[in-house]
Amino acid sequence: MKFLSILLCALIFSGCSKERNFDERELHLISLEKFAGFDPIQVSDRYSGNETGKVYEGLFEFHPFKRPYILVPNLAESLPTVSADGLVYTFKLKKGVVFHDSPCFKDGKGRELRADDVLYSIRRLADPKLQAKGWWLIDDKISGLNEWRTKYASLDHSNYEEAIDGLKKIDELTVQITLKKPFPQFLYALAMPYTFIVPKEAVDHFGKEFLNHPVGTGPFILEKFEQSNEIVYHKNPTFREKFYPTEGAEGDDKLGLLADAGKRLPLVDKITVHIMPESQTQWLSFQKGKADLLELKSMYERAVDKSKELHQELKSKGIRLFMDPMLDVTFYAFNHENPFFKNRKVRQAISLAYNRAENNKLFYNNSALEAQGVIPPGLGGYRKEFKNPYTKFDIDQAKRLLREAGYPDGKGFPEITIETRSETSARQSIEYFAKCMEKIGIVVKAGINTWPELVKKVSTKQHQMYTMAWGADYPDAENFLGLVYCPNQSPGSNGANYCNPDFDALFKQATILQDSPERSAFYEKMNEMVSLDVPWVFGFHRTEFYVAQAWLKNFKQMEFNHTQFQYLGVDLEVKKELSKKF
Amino acid sequence: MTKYIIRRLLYMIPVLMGVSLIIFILFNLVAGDPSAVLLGKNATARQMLEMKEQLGLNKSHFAQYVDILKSAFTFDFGRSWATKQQITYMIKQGAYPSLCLTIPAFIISTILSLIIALVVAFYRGKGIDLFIRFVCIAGMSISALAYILGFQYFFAFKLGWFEISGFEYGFPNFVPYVALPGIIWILLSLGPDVRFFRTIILDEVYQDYVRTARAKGLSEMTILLKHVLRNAMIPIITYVVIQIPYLILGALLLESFFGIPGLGGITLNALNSSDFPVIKAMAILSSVIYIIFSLISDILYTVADPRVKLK
Amino acid sequence: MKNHSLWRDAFGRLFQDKWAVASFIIVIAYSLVAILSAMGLIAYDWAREVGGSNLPPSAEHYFGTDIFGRDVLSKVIRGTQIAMSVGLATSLIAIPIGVILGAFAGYFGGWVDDLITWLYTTFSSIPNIMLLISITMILGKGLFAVYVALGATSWVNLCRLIRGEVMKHKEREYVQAAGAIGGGHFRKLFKHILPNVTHIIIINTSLQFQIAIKSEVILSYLGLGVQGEPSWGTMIDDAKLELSRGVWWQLAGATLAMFVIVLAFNLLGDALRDSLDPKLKGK
Amino acid sequence: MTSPLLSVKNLVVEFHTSEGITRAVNNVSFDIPQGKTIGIVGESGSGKSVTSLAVMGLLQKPAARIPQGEILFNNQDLLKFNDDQLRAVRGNQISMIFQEPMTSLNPVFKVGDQIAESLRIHKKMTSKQAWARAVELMNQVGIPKPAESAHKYPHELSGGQKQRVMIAMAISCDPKLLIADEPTTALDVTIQKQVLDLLFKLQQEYKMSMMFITHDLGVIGDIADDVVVMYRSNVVEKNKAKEVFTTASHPYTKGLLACRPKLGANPRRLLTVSDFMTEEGVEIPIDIAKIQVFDKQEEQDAKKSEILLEVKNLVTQFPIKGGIFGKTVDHFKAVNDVSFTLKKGQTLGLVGESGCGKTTLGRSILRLIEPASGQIIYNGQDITNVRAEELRLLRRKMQIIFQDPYSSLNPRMTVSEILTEPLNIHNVGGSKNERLDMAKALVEKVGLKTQQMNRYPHEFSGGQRQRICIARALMLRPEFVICDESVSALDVSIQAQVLNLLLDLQQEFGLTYIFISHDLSVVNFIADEVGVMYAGKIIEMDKASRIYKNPKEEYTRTLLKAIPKGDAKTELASLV
Repeated sequence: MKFLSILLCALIFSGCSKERNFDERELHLISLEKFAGFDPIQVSDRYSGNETGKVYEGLFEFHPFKRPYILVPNLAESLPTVSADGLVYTFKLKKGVVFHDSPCFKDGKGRELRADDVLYSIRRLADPKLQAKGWWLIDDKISGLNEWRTKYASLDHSNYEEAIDGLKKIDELTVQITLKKPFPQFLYALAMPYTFIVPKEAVDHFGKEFLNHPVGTGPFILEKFEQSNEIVYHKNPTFREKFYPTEGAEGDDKLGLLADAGKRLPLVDKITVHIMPESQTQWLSFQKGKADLLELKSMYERAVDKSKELHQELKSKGIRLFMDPMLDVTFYAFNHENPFFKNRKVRQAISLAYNRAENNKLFYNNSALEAQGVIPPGLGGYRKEFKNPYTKFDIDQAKRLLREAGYPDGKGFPEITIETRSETSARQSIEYFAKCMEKIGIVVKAGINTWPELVKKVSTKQHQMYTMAWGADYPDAENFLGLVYCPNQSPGSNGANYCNPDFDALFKQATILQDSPERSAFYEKMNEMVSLDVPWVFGFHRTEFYVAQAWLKNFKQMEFNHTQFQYLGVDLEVKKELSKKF
Repeated sequence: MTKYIIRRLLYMIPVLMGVSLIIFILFNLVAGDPSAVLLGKNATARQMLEMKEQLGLNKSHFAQYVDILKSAFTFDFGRSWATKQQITYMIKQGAYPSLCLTIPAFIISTILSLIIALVVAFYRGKGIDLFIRFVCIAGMSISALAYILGFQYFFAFKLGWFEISGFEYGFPNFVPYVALPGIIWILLSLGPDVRFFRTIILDEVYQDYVRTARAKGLSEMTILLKHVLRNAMIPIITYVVIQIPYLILGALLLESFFGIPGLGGITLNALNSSDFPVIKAMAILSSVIYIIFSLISDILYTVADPRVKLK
Repeated sequence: MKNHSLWRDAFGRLFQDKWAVASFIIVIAYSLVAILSAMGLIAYDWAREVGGSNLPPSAEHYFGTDIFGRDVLSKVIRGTQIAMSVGLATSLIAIPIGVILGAFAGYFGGWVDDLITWLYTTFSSIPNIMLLISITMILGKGLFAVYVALGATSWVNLCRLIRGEVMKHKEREYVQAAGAIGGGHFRKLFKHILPNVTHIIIINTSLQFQIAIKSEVILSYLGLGVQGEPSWGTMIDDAKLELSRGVWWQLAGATLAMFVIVLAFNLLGDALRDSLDPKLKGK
Repeated sequence: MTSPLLSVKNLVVEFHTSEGITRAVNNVSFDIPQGKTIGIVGESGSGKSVTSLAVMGLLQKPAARIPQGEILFNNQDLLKFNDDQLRAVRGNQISMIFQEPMTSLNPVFKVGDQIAESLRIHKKMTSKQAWARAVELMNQVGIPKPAESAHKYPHELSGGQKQRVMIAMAISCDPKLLIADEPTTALDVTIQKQVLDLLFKLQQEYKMSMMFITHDLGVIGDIADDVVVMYRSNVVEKNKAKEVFTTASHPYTKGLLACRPKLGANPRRLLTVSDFMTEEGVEIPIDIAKIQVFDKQEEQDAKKSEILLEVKNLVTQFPIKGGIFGKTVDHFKAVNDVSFTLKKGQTLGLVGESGCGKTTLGRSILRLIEPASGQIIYNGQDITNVRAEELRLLRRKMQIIFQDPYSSLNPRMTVSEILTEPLNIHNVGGSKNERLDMAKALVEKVGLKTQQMNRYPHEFSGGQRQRICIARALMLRPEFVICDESVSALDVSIQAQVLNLLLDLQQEFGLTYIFISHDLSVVNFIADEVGVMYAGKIIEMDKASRIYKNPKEEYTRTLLKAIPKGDAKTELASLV
């Protein structure tokens, strides 16, 4: 009896979950992964980008509503002027942009943004002492920068004062950057978190703790940072005059996305980001109304029924479902250095034996698009009509090809291990892949790895096959085609170690072209050419799902969404009303 | 006594050397490449080489081991590779939530188990004894995962009695967050605790001095609560104190499911991302705590048992 | 003529305990299932597609089917094989190490004891999970790695117990008597002392067995467990995602199977302790 | 008229176990009059302790049941009392002292508290009053510095002091009846004597009745008024103490009386119960004169023989550790400069109290413990430093029989395994069967049945086990055997049998013994020469008869005085 009464006491004592506050315009978000800290040059994944983007800003940003993605100036006054040879970029900065107030500045007041800050931030990206995750982006691109980096790689301190050809200050608000060779994606690079602008004072003042004390120009100021619990921001009171856009993509008007047009940003006073890596907790929290928005990674079945409609129960709470194709591709890559995979027929046979339709049903609720090639839809270079003859499901042909390759019914073919990450879904999808391969007599096993292990195996070419999803860094097919470009082979991003001289030649030509129908045609040709050679077993272009509470305003799915949060709003009336239902 | 304490504290030196050695051997063999984590998916080959150099992974094995030893004795672990944070800061940050979860749960489960064990010992061999023991053992036989998934869904979500996930610093703010994982902790530890305490108490119940106490005319209750319990406390104290290091290190699964930012989660993340400095720090920290608490347990032993003198 | 060895008496007492007998039968039943499965007599076709994806339990498939349309019952049976093999292999690794080191430390004392005590203090001061994870990573995961990792971490406790008990027995007169008739260390230790501490090994094993089974589930859940075979841990791991689709039977099947055997081992362990431990005799 | 204080009538106690029902007490009746002492005598398992526990209401339920009988205390039937009523009597009007003072006190409470506890419950004293009274009681039972000692924990007291604390606890509430269950058995003879004196004195002072339970009639003789002899659950004799000692009627009683070695006489062998009655309890007519007195001394002196063992200046020490690194800072000399010689075929007796170093000496001679210095010369060979291999060979010649027949046999081996093991080790006997035959021969010689050889030690009684130990020691046909307190743990009746056996074997195999004991009467009986040990040294050594007749050292005299006379109380009565 004592036992029961004590248990009861414990329950009553703790049975008071927290009450919600309906007066503050506060956004509750969930981050699916932990975040290492606010140093833009180290921010390589989307979740880190989302946090960094609340505090820092870059010269450009992607328009929050217009699709396909277009760049609009953010800290830059306008789009740059580019020299005729495409090598010299001149940027004008906005006037009156100030950094957050911070003790790192002389009187604690945030100072104005200057041209030096831009150059300083780019140099930081190249600083060999910092080993930025984003170095690849400008590696061998800016005139004189690589030399500077190499020079200081073996010295104790990098000298930021030393002049670099490619990085020039014209006046306090004008910057000129000179490239070594044409790099049409350069402007995209300036919209990515890597190139967000940081003030030198903050870096010097906080030293290694800089990553916990961000000082940016962005719409929010960091208030609290608990790495594995929550991150809290409040509105930046000195944020420059920036207004909600007045135009969007077609139909955005009807969706009410432009209702706040012309309002001063940001729209909310506070953002709390809850760090929740476990999917069950994410989903339960959202359902309780504790979060306004949730990316449904593996939990979308909970929200969606077979017809991809939101469950009635959720609908009645006003919850809305968003889905949008992602700019990504999943694949099972062969290691082309493995002699068995040098035989194209083997690759084709394996690809043909893989039942994508069934896999789509089992794992993606039929929401994904079967990949025909490397490039996902939504990027120039993707051709809807293109069907790869080797991505259909045809066991007979697969068997025939395998026989022709010299392995009738898989005889003589070794057991294949596919390396993957240790997540449940990853393991299951290899189980499924193995099941498919069984039909043509090839034995497949899963190799489960932590992320570092997987990277190590692939970068040291210790793998037979591996599986991965590649998401776009910027909206340009070059980012995908590079995955099968020979010079990128391990430890580069071409983990398949695929080499095709014809393709490489085209790649070199195409990637120096500015975005144009001509370049898209080039890309199409390359994509289709490489696809027929089956460098990977192509998987899917996945769909991304979000659920949002009724009171969340202005949400539109966005691939590169680091700056999105200033546009989001909360309808407190609706929230108060609906909260009774939770 | 002082000499004994000093000797035991000095014993930490060889143990720490051993721990460093094991950790060093294990993690030098582990397949993960930290430079990959540190540099992201687009890292260049050259960057990886530079990174190895900077991390000191190119040094000789012996030099690397010496580095580990140094940090073991200076408690300067540097920064995490994965989170970039100061490790001592991470530990400080993580210890609080872990302790908020584990200490109340531990105290409640220990006291509860002791009470149950006394009841069970009092009614030894009778129906109620069998029933309670069965319930406790059944409780610990269910997978922790099943508890977590089920309880989180039912109590936190359906009934809304607890927070689903997260943590807030400061009392009593953290209570709704740690209550449910705490209850699961209690359910899981009740079984082994009750079982152990019962065995210990029954060992004592059949001792001669209990017969003497009966011959004096003491009631069974007095005998159990005074004479038996006092003697049983000796092994129980050891058992309880030696568990404390594990409290500090947190509860891995509970923390990660309930979003409690404790040391358990830090350890797991570090292992998953080959975050060697953190792994090293946690291993060294845990062995220091372990030795200190086994020393404390020895000292408490002498307090509880007048027969034992530390030499 | 009836001769009562202590073992016989102990097992005699054991078999008067209904719970112990029931637990013992369950353990035997699980072992049989595991052996039959290992011999390929049952559940050999667990990987076969027997019906649609995620069918709920029915008369045809008692535990329903999984995402690939495989029979969950077959997977549970196959998982039983894995679980029992993990328990067995762990014991086979941990017992010799623990017993030999513990016996040597307790018997010889001196520097041997110092060394072995140091070794297990070192091992037990590192969190188990850290050792488990790192060893499985080094050995490249899979069943073998799980065996070794669990074996390498579970000898410590046994070693400590055996050491203490051997120290106690070393002073007993029967051991001195063995010395007096000219028995060497080897004989004293292995012929005289060890048979008298065997009950500790048996009790410890029955409890270690269930800990190994539980640990395998946790390891599998962390993605470090068995690969390419259905273990209970991977089934529960799967269930985490499937629950959202209302697919509860895989979780239920694996949890139930695990619950029953863990419970049986726990009860059996208690009963063994009650009947084998000479200290508790006659209670 | 005075009715007896306690009257046990037709008491039957049964134990219900899984193996069936055993009757531990069968129809037992006796009275304890006010102020008198009743001795209850019998060997282990005779039901005497069970009877006392039944009186206290301390039998383990539900296994123990009392289907019949009455226990009238002050004319009230204790068996009809409920738990609360019983508790009010226990410790208050009836109290009890147990055999094992070492374990009967709660190790974690101060002795003062433990005495005060009864006072607080039964006499409703405050803690302070109770403590003061406890100190007073401790003074009364003769504990030195009672005020300080009350603050001590049991382990800080010696065995005798512990038993005094138990007595203080028992008499704290002025009980009408004190039950003493073998209160002196676990103590050395000298301490035993003191405790007996104390009990007798207190009984007189407090005018208590006492129920004194023992296996040794000799002990009881000093203090009991009446004696009840129990044998196999039954009362076989009930009489005034004087009568029992002079004109015992039951053969079992006669046997008990005869089996105790007496200092005065020097019989060749001791009488045992089996000389008086058969296994079935039928009396054997006996001619006492035929067996009784035989002076063995002369007989053995006649065989002049050479020296078998010579010990010179032997020192054995144990390190005392200290300092931070546990270095040895000092040594405790358990055996300190001991020298003696022993001739072939003779028996050397070593007497002394626990802790005097006699056991260590015995083991050092066999090198089971390594001596620190000195010499051991065996058969002309200096074995002090011989190597392990040679030592192993020597083990064939030198054997030891331990004190505790329970712990000196490996419980997991059968008798035949135990007995053939020495043969296996030394490769004696060609085949397994041959070895088994050798074991069988010896088994018969030590008085066991060969059919019992497949059994395990726990299936034998204490005396039988000691016979197994003896057989094991003799398997290798040694020349020299050390008997280390080999009969101390046995009931007197059994002790006599084992002593006889040892003598018989000595004659048959020409053995040389070192016989270690704390009991001078036993040593006197078996030994040719006696060494008295005190604090690691042999302080006196002489022919057994001479030591007895003419002790030189004061300590030896104390030892001699402590031996129970085995007569009705005479001397003590006059003491009070």
